[in-house]
Amino acid sequence: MSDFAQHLINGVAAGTIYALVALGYTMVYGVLKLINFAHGDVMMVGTFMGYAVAQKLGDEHQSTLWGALLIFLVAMVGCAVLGFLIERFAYRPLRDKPRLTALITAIGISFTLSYGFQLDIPPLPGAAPRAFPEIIIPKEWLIVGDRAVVIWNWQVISLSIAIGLMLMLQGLVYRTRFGRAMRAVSFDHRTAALMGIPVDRIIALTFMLGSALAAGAGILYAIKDTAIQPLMGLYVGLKAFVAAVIGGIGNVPGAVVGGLLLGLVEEFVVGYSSSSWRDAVAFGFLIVVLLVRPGGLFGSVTAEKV
Amino acid sequence: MPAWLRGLVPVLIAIAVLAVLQLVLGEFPFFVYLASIVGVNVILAVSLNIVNGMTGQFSIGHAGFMAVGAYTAGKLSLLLKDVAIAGLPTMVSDQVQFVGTLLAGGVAAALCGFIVGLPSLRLRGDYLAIVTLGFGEIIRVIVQNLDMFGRALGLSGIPQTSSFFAVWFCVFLVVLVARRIVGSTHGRSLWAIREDEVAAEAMGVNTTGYKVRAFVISSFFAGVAGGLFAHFVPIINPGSFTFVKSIEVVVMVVLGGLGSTTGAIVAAIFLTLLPEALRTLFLQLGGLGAGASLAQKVDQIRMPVYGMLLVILMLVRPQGLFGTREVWDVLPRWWPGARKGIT
Amino acid sequence: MSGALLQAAGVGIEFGGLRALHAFDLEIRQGDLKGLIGPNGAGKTTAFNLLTGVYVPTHGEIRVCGERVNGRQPHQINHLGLARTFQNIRLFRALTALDNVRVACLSDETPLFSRSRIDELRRRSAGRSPVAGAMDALNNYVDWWRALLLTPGFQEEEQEITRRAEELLKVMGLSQRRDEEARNLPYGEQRRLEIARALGTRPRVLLLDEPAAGMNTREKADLMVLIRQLRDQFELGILVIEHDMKLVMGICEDITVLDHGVTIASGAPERVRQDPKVIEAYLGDSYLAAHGMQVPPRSPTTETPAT
Amino acid sequence: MRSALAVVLTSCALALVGCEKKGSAPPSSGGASGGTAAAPASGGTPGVTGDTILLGEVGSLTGSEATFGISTRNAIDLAIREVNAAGGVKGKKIDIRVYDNQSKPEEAAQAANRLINQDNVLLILGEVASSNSMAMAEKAQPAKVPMISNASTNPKVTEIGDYIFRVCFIDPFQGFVMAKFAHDNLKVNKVAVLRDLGSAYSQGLADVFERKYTEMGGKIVARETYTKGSTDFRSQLTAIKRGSPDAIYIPGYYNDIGLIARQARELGITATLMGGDGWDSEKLFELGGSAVEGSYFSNHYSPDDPSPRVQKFIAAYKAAYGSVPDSLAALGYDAAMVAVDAIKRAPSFDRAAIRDAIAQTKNYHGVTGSITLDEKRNATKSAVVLQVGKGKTKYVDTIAP
Repeated sequence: MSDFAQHLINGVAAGTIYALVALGYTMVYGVLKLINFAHGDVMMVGTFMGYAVAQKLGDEHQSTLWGALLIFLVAMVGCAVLGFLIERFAYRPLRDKPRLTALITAIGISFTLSYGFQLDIPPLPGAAPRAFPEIIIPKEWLIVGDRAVVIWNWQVISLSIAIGLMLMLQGLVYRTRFGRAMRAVSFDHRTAALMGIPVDRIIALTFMLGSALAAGAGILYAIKDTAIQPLMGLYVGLKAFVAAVIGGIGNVPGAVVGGLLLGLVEEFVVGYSSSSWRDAVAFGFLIVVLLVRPGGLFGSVTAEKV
Repeated sequence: MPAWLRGLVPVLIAIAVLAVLQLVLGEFPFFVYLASIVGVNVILAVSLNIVNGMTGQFSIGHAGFMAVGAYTAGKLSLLLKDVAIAGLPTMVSDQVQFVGTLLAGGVAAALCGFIVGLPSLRLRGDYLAIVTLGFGEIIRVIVQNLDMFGRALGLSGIPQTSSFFAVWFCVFLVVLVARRIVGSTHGRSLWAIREDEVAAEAMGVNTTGYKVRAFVISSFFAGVAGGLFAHFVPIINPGSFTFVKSIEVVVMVVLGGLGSTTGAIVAAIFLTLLPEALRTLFLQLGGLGAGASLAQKVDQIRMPVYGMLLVILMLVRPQGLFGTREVWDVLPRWWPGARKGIT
Repeated sequence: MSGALLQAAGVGIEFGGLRALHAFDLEIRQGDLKGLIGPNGAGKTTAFNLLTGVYVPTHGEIRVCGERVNGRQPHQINHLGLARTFQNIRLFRALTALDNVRVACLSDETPLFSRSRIDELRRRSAGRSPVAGAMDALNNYVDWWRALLLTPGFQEEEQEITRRAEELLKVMGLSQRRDEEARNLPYGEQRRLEIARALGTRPRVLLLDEPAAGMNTREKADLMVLIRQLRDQFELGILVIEHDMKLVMGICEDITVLDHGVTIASGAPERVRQDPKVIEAYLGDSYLAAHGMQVPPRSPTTETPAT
Repeated sequence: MRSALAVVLTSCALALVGCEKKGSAPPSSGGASGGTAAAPASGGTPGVTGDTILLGEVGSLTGSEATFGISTRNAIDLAIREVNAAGGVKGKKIDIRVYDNQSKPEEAAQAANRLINQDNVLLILGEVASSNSMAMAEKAQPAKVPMISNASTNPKVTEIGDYIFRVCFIDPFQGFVMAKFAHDNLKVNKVAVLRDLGSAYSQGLADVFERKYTEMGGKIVARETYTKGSTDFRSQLTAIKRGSPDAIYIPGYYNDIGLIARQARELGITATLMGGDGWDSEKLFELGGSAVEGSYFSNHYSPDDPSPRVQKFIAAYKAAYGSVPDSLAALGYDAAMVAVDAIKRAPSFDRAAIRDAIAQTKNYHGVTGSITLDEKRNATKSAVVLQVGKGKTKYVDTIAP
């Protein structure tokens, strides 16, 4: 029983990260209908920014609340800028071109970032993994029995942040002018432009927001799994994308639910079956979900009007 | 020329030309290796183009089909390694077995293509894409878990029976098939599906059937490519068939121009040789300056440079090198100009 | 019963509780030229989609050439002899005019097993015959092989298809547009190309969804003549959805009027035109009041095309 | 538009022409360099031009195994610089050409092919991953080019042919070492095994360990796997925890071990952790922190080894690259040195002669111990078991084959 509870906690913790990264995927997909393959790599860059700030702060400052906030802030702003640049120079010129071309530039950006960061030419970090500083000093938040089940403070913090962000995003998308503009652009950006919506600005802002989210997710990820390296974005990005699709890509709560579900499914496969089939089951789960609900759990397939 | 011969003439010409090339090139093993890897990528790109370019379905799991073919053919070859067909010289017997394993690999992959093609009846666009991707990953995990496929180490010691001739004859076949499909009712039906599925269906095109068949043909050739690959590397392991490989093939197709067979060929050749060309370039640069040590450092830079080049190429030519045209379509007779994306 | 090429009896469909079409009856025989009218959202296009298999009816029965087609795929229904055009033109935009028609000109050759034999098997087992399926699949694969090997038979067939497509273009007056991409054609020609394409499938019944939408008066007049001519030349039964009353009244011998999914009138144009229910539904009370009229005008041109 | 097309086409052509030119005009010496199966022609000295000897190396400089390739390359570079500083070999300087294989066998085969047929190297060094080494060996063996793998531990690698060597011990031995250590020294009875599904090295060690340990009477209470690239091992560890093992054997690489150790402690697992030479890296302390302290792993050498050879290497490596060399670096260094030693001893620069000289390597004192190549071209040497301490490792035991 206790290990069931522990698996549940692990699954939620892993799912939280998937969910956070998936949120960024979903937002960008929402407005651009683009699978932003570079999203995971933007996340990676964010963690390295956070890492650099933490190094600058030194041991005594990085674990304070202000230190942690500064790390988050710098990483998020840095990634927002990076996201802006990527959108401006790699995606915007291709907006009215076939969607696949933007996908290819996304892949190009992804390669450039991940392999570029593997170079050991300063200031690039090189291929070796780095230990991410403990900017949240790990403390047991809840201990059951003789350490049979442990919940850590950072797990609680991550989950709260993920849910908080989801609610904020949901509010942003459905309650604000910006959100309305976003939805309009998502529906049809040409018509939106005719209605006086500054489409370029909305897309750029969405992109920056998504990238900042990725950076935040990246830092939380680094806090959870303590090591960062240039290829980390590839793997997490792929899983997060799967999570976003399970939830129904383009759908904010769907991304969170998809992320948590994927985390839990993976966790319980490992816990009660064989860990070697984990990835197969993750993708199998995805396929089954799509076969039952072709638009993902929360998405709806818009029937084509004939 | 009698009509019945018209279909066979290109095959005869190709056999003759390739046989001569084979004799000449035997002296340059590195060139042959490079040509083989280029050939495999051309087969992958041209076959994927049948699904992604012509039919407008978006598959990014081609490496999975390639893996199925590679493992099937590789495993069969290993099993048959010490067996020779009675009454034939060893060389001939080896080649017969090689062709047999290639076919088996292709058929196994085609079977998988059929299975993956089925969900395409229900799914569209990005959703189909992720399912094909998932399929590729599942294949990899299965291989990693099975002892008979050598798990992480993969299969090794596969006889190196592949040759320049074998690879490029398969290239020729896949191109021939792609071209002849385009020029037939079937090709037009595939284009129609890409353009408008509902209308195609209303005009009597069995869209589901065609989509599945496109998948089957495409994955058959991916399997053959995998089989060839297994016979000249000659090590295969799961690391060679990750989704990054699938992506590379998609990049070739898009770069060449969706739907353009010759575009896919040129893009595949270009993208395969690019890293090697960069290597040569950097070696030359290194030779000028700080000696070979710079070249060593610089070999690492190839991958990021490759990524940058992708971005730049797409920005310069978003419709791909040839759009949907073929090289010889000087006049914009068939679908030139910008395309609408996948839907 | 016999002789009806297309027959709908009590057909209805609901979308999540919304009754889009209810108890729809229709019968089309060879040589018929019928009209289907009604205000926006009356269910005309829904009726078309039901007849052609895009939607599966929740009630009633549809027969094409005597065969029940409920739940069949659109392409199967098309093979039985039912072809259509679309309200919002759905050409294969990037294909040339010729290729648009050639797509529809599927081969009539039967490489291994004759199609009629397969259909016969299907009919006997109510559409579920594995043998027929296997024969069909084999046919298809043999067909692919013929294309790949460029067999003489295949080459002849391709020539025949091209010849037929060119002929249809000529009938529709599009010969000079042969190699033009569909999306570059003017609106009226796109409409005509759609008809040519539909004819490529060798239909026995042709369903035209607002063929005159967006055309000017002259083009409309030409179209009226053309539709009649097509009916006679290809021995078709035709069903037209149209907003333009003049066109409908001018060419149709029998009209069905839909409103909110319900058939409110049907019969000869004269009778339908004077049916008060039709006048009310189609033009609205206010319209009548505003114009102080008892009878609908001859050509209500204020009608906006449906989206 | 047209110009972009032209650029693409010409660069394609360039790449091809570049290859052809090189292939058709090999250096004056190697007329037979093109032939796959041909031994160097009489009097031909491939890889030797004027006053330089050209060696080749293939490594994973990018991709998932980049860190291993890079430290190997660094160490080989270091070795060659030292040799050249000391006057080179037989009056000639050594030059090395390193190609990246992106951690993929087909790229490894391609790079090896290029080294053999285009660059005409004397011999080839590398790789770490066994599947990459095997892909290279498949090209080197038919061309009769000697190849020394520094760290491929799968037995199959050298079975490919008589030109393929290695300077490390093989999986069966290393697995046996830890099984013996767990049973005899730690005296634990219940062990869990956590292996990397995507690594042949990890699979090989884990297989042997499980077999040997069970033969010795121990019990394997849990078998779990992880995949290279993942960073969350909590699910596997929670499953392992259920079996309450005394020790966990994790034959993986240090970049995963640090995380696994931390997460194990986080979940309240107190079992001793054990591993193989893949653990050896300064990074382990950084990534694992206090969580890895007290764990044991088998290795090729101990940095504590007071012998000047070892200390000199460590100091030189540190000076050059700013970090303590990991075991892959040490093996890379030894591989290069064994090659140089063989070139010195060989009567000529003939590849066959070099091969024979390598095969006769006996009691060569390298950083990773005394290297003797047996008739299967594998190094037979003893392994050491190290304990992880605070920021350094402590020598515990030596286990002989």
